[in-house]
Amino acid sequence: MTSQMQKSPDLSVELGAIRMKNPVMTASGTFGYGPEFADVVDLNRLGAIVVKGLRMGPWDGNRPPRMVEVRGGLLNAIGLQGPGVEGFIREYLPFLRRFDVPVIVNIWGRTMEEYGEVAARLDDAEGVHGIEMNISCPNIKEGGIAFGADPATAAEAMRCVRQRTSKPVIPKLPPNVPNIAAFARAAEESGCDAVSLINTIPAMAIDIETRRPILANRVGGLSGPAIHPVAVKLVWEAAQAVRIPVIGMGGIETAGDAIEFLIAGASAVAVGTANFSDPATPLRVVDGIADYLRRHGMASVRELIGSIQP
Amino acid sequence: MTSQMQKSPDLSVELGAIRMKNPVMTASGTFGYGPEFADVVDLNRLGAIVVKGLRMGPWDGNRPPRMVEVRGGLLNAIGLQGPGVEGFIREYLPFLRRFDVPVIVNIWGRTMEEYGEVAARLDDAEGVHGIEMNISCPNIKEGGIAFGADPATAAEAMRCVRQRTSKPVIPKLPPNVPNIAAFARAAEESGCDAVSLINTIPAMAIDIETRRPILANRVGGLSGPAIHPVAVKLVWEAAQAVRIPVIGMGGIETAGDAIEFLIAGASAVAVGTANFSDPATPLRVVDGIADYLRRHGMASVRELIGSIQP
Amino acid sequence: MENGPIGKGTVLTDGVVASHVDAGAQYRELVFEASDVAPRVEPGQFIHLRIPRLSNCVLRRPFSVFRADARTVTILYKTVGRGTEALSQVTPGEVVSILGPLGRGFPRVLSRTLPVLVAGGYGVAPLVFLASRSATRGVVFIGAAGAADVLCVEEFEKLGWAVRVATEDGSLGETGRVTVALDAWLARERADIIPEFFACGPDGMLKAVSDRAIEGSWKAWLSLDKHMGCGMGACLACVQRVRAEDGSASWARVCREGPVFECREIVWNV
Amino acid sequence: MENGPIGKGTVLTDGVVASHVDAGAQYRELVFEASDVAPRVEPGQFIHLRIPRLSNCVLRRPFSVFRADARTVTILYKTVGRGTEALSQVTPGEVVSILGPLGRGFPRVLSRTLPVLVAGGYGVAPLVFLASRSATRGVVFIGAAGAADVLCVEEFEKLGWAVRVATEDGSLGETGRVTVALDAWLARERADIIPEFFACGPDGMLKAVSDRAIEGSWKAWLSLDKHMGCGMGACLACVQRVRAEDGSASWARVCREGPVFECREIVWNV
Ligand SMILES: Cc1cc2nc3c(=O)[nH]c(=O)nc-3n(C[C@H](O)[C@H](O)[C@H](O)COP(=O)(O)OP(=O)(O)OC[C@H]3O[C@@H](n4cnc5c(N)ncnc54)[C@H](O)[C@@H]3O)c2cc1C
Ligand SMILES: Cc1cc2nc3c(=O)[nH]c(=O)nc-3n(C[C@H](O)[C@H](O)[C@H](O)COP(=O)(O)OP(=O)(O)OC[C@H]3O[C@@H](n4cnc5c(N)ncnc54)[C@H](O)[C@@H]3O)c2cc1C
Ligand SMILES: Cc1cc2nc3c(=O)[nH]c(=O)nc-3n(C[C@H](O)[C@H](O)[C@H](O)COP(=O)(O)O)c2cc1C
Ligand SMILES: Cc1cc2nc3c(=O)[nH]c(=O)nc-3n(C[C@H](O)[C@H](O)[C@H](O)COP(=O)(O)O)c2cc1C
Ligand code: FES
Ligand code: FES
Repeated sequence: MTSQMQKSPDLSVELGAIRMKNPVMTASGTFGYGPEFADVVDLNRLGAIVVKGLRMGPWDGNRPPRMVEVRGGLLNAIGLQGPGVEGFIREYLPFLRRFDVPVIVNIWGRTMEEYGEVAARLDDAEGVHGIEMNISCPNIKEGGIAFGADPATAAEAMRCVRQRTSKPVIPKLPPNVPNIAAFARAAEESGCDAVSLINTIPAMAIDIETRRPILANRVGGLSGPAIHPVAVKLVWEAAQAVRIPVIGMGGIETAGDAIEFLIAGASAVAVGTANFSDPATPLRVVDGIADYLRRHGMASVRELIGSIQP
Repeated sequence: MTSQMQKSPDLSVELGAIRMKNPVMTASGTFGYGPEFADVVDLNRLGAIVVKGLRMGPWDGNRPPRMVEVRGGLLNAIGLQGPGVEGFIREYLPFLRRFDVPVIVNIWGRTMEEYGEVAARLDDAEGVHGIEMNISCPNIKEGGIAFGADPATAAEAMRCVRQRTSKPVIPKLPPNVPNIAAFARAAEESGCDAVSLINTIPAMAIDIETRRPILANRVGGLSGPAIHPVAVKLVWEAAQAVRIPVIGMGGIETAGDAIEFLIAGASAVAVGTANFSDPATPLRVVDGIADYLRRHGMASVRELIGSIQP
Repeated sequence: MENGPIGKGTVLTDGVVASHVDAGAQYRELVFEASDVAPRVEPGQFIHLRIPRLSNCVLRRPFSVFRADARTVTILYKTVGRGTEALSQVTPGEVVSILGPLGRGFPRVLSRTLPVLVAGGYGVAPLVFLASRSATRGVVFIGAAGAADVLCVEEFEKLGWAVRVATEDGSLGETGRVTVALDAWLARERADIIPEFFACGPDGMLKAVSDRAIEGSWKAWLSLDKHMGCGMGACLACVQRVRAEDGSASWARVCREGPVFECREIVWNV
Repeated sequence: MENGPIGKGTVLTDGVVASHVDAGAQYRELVFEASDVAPRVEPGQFIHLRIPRLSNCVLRRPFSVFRADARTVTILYKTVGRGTEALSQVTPGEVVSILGPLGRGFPRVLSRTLPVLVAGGYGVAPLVFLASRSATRGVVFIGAAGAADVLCVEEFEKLGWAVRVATEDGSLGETGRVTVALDAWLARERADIIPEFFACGPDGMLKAVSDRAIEGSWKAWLSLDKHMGCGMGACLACVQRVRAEDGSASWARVCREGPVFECREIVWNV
C-alpha cells in the first residue's frame, strides 16, 4: 500500500466559483430549505445544500395528493409550493449562513422575466453561492417545463438569468428529450457555469378502482432508483458535450450509484428521494466515495470524474 | 348481481383491421418469433403475438453483454439481431400460421427505403396481420432512433411504410420526447392504423470496478416496472391526441398495470420484460382484466378503454 | 414554517424489536428498544419507520406512538398494504431504522375541561398514550365497523377512563356511528361539563367531531392521517389546507405543524 | 434456430422446497419436489428459478441440475450476489417457480472413449449428474482456488470415478491450476486411451480444455455460463459467438443451442 492510499483522499470539487468540500449535494425539493433535516444530518458535512424551488413571490403549489409511491420510486406533483425568494431570504437564509456549506438556490418563474428577477434578487443575497434554474419541472404548466421544451427557448431563459446575476448559474435540464447534448451546449454558450440533471421524468399513476389519477395534478414526476440508469446515460452524454461541470442526480441510494455518475463525467452529484428513506444517505455516499478512492489508490475524486473506460 | 356481471365479459378489441380476442399482446423482442415460449404459453389465448424486430436481411446485433438487471427493470442492447424478413417468413411464419392468433411483425431499417421494402415484402405474406414500425430502438445507431428524433422525420418514415402495404401499420413511438402528441398525430396523419408505446428508455449502467459500461453497446434501453408510470403518462397523452387506437406497454406485471393503460386510453396492451420472470404474465393479465370487468359490472373491455375520470 | 435554531430533537436511530404480538384481527403491537427516542415522545407524535425487506419501496411509513417509557416505544398498527404487510414479518431482535419523535402532538389536557377522546380504528393508538399521560380522566368513544376493529377498551378502563363503544353492525356496544353515541352522551352531559375533544380516526369522523365542537364552542384536537414522504417537513407531500386566525388559507405540513390541529384550523375537502 | 413443432417439453411449474442444506463454504444444496420436471432432465440441462423475495429484480436465475430422480430436482449453488443471497433464505415447504428443463445438455458418453470431466467451482454440479448417468466411468479433474471450493469429491468416488484435485494455493491435492494436473495425466495416459472431455467452469478453464482437445484431436464438451434473460431462447441476451462447419460465424443462444457446445464451435473472446 502506498502512503497516498493511506492518506484521506481529497474529495473537494469546484463548480465554477462554488468550492465544495465534497461532491455530494442535496437535490432541490427533497431537503427543504435547510432546517428541516438539521436535527439528523450534520449540514456542515454536505458538499452543498440545494434548496426547494423558489419564484419571486409565495406559491401555493398543487392540491394533495401530491405524492405516490411506485415500484422503484415515487411520483410527486408538489407544484413548487414555496415562500418566494423574499420569504426565503428572510426566514431561511440567516439560518443557512450559520453553516460552512455552499447554498444553491433553485429558482423558477412563470415568465422569462420572472426568472431574471429572481436571479437579480439573489445576486446580492449574502450566503447564496449559486443559482440552479429549474427549466424542467413537470408539475406546473406555468413553470419551467415550457422553457425546457427545446434548446433555443431554454437558451433564452438561461440568458435572462445570466444577465441578471454574477453568481454561478446552473440550468437544470429536462430528462425527456432526445437531444440532451444540445441543451447542455445551450447552457455553455449562454455563459452558464454548470448544468445539473436529471429532473424527475413526467409520469402518471391511476387508481384502477376510482379510475382517477392518484395525484390531484394528474401527472407528476418520477424519481428514485427507477430512473438511475436513465440519468447516468443523460449525464454521460451531457458531460461529453460540454466543458462546464455537470451535476448528476437521479436515484442515488448508495455510494456506488453516485460513483457511476462521477465516472460518467459528473463533477458532483445530488441525492434526492433517498433522503426520505434514509436522511443519512448524502453522508453515507460521501464516506463511500472516500472508501472507493482509497481502495483504488486515487488521491483525489477528480481522478474519478469522467474516468469512464471505452 | 346482474346477469350481465355473471356472464363472461367481452374482451375483444380491434386495432384497425386486426381483430383480437383480448387486448393483451406480447411486446416485440421479449417473446421471440413464436415457438420459443410455446411450450409454456398457450399461444391461442393471446390477443396477438408481436415478433422480434426484423429488417430486410439477417442482422447480427451487438456484442454481449447485452442485458443487465437494474433496480426495478433491466437494460438491454440486443441490437436487433434477427434472421431478416425472408428468414422469418421461411422459418417461423409457417409455425405461427398454425395458431388462431394475429401476428404483428415488428420491422426496422437502416434507411427509410429499407422500412418500405420490408413492409412491401410482408404485404403479401399470409399470416401477417399487421406491421409495427420500430422508430425508437435506442440500441443501434442505424436503426430506428434516428427516425424517431422528431415528428417530421418520423412522419416521412411512416409514409414510406404506409405506401408499401395495405396491412395495418403501427408506428412504435419513442419514450424520450417532450411532445408525444405530435408523434401520435404524425402517425394518424400519415394514415397509420394505430400507434404503440413505449419502447425502452435510453439508459446506461457502469461497472464501478472496471469503470466500463456494463453493456458492450455502452447504452441500452430500460424496461420493466421502473418505466410503467412514465409509459402510462405518455399513453394518456397520445390517446388524447388521436382517434386511432393506442397500444400501451411498459412495465406491465399485473392485470392492474394493464388496466391503468386501458383506463388511460389504450385499446390494447403489450407485456414485455415480465415474460422473462413469469411467462404466464400475458394470460394472467387477460384473466385479471376479465375479473376486473366482472367485479365492476362491465360487459365489455371497451367500456374500460379511455374511461379515465377527470 | 419554523426557521428556528433547528427542530424538535428528532433522531435517526436503530430500534431493536423487543416484541411483536397479535392484537386481534389485523392488528399487531410492535415494541422497539429505542432509548434515544422513547423518553422524549409526547402523545400524538409519531415515528417514521423504514420497513425491512420492502426493497422496491422508497418511503418510510408513519405510526403514532401507542406507548413509551424510558427505553421502549410501542406502536399499534393495522395491516392494510404492502408496507404494513412487510412490517408484520419483523421478528424480535431485528433492527428497524426509526426517525422520531416527529410532529406536534396533543396539547396538555386542561384541568377545567373534561377530556373526551374519540377514536376510530388504529386511532386509539395515540389516544391510549394521551390517556396514560393525562392527569385528568375523562371518557373515550370508540367507533368501528364491527367488534374486530374495537381496540384497547380494557387499556382505557385500567387507566380509569369511561369507555363507550359504537359499532356500525352492532356487534359490540351501541349500534351505529360513534357520533350517535357521542350525541346522546353530549345531550345528557353538556349542561354540567366543558368537554375538550381529542380525536384520531378517519376524516369523516374527525369532521363530525369538529362540527360538534364548533357548535358547542368547545376545543377539538384532531390528529390527521395524510400520506407522507419525508416526515421531516422537507418534501411538502403531506399538506392539509388550514386557515389562520386572520382568515387566510395556506398549506400546513401534517408531519411538522401537525399531525394534531385544532379543528378550527382545518379547511375540509381541499 | 428451431422452428419445429415446438420445443423441448419445458414446463413452468411450482417446485416445493424439500430440503436446503449447507454444502460447505458459500455453497448450498437445494432440493425441489417437481415431478413434472424431474424425470425429464438430462445432464447439462438447467432450470431457471424465480427467486422469492427479490422484489426489485425482474430476472430469473439459471442453475444446472445437480441431481434428479423421478420426483425431485436438486441444485448445488454458490452465493455470489443478490439473487443467490435471497435464494439462500428459502425454507422447506416454500414454493419456487421453476422453468425447465432448459437447454441442450451433454451428449451421451461413447463407450470407446474415456470420459474426462473437468470442473471448476460450481461446475461440478452438472458433471456429478453426468457421472451418475454415465455407463462408462472415467476420471474427474477438479480445480479451485482453495480447498473450500473443491466440492463433491466423495460423490464422484462413490460413483466409481477417479478424482484428481488441484488447488492454486495448494490447500488440497496438487498445487496449481487444474491444467497442470490434467497435462501431467494426459502425458502419461494419452498413448493408451481416447479421452473425451466434459467441462464446466470459468471461461479460462474451458478454453484451456479446448486447447488440449484440439491439439489431441479429441472431443470436448463445454458447458458455458452466460448471463441470461428469458432462458427460453426469446430475448437473445445469452449469446455466444460460434462457428459453423462451413466457417461462418453467428450467435448461438446459450440457453437454447447450449449451454453445452463442442469446443470447436466456440469463437473465444467476442
Ligand atoms: C401521523 C400518522 C400516524 C399514523 N398512525 C398509525 C397507527 O398508529 N397505526 C396504524 O396502523 N396506522 C397508522 N397510520 C397509517 C399508516 O401510516 C398507513 O397505514 C401505512 O403507511 C400504510 O402503508 P402500507 O404500505 O401498508 O399501505 P399502502 O400500500 O401504502 O397503502 C395503503 C392504502 O393507502 C392508499 N394510498 C397509498 N398512497 C396513497 C396516496 N398518496 N394517497 C391516498 N391514498 C394512498 C392505498 O391505495 C391503500 O389503500 C398513521 C399515519 C399517519 C400519517
Ligand atoms: C446455464 C447456467 C448454469 C448455471 N449453473 C449454476 C450452478 O449449478 N450453480 C451455481 O451456483 N451457479 C450456476 N450458474 C450461475 C448462476 O446463475 C449465477 O451465479 C446467478 O445467476 C447469480 O445471481 P445473483 O443474483 O446472486 O448474482 P448477481 O448479483 O446477478 O451477479 C453476480 C455476479 O455477476 C455479475 N453480473 C451481473 N450481470 C452481469 C452481466 N450482464 N454481465 C456480466 N456480469 C454480470 C455481477 O457483477 C456479479 O459479480 C449457472 C449459470 C448458467 C448460465
Ligand atoms: C418531492 C420532490 C420535490 C422536488 N422539487 C423540486 C424543485 O422544487 N425543483 C427542482 O428543480 N427539482 C425538484 N425535484 C427534483 C429533484 O431535485 C431531483 O432532480 C429528482 O428527484 C431526481 O433525483 P432523485 O431520484 O435522487 O430524487 C423534486 C423531487 C422530489 C422527489
Ligand atoms: C430484450 C428486449 C428486446 C426488445 N426488442 C425489441 C425490438 O426488437 N423491437 C421493438 O420495437 N421493441 C423491442 N423491445 C421493447 C419492448 O417491445 C417494449 O417496448 C419495452 O420493453 C417496454 O415494455 P416492458 O417494460 O413490458 O418490457 C425489446 C425489449 C426488450 C426487453
Ligand atoms: S412528509 Fe414531507 S413535508 Fe410532511
Ligand atoms: S436467455 Fe433469452 S435467449 Fe437465452
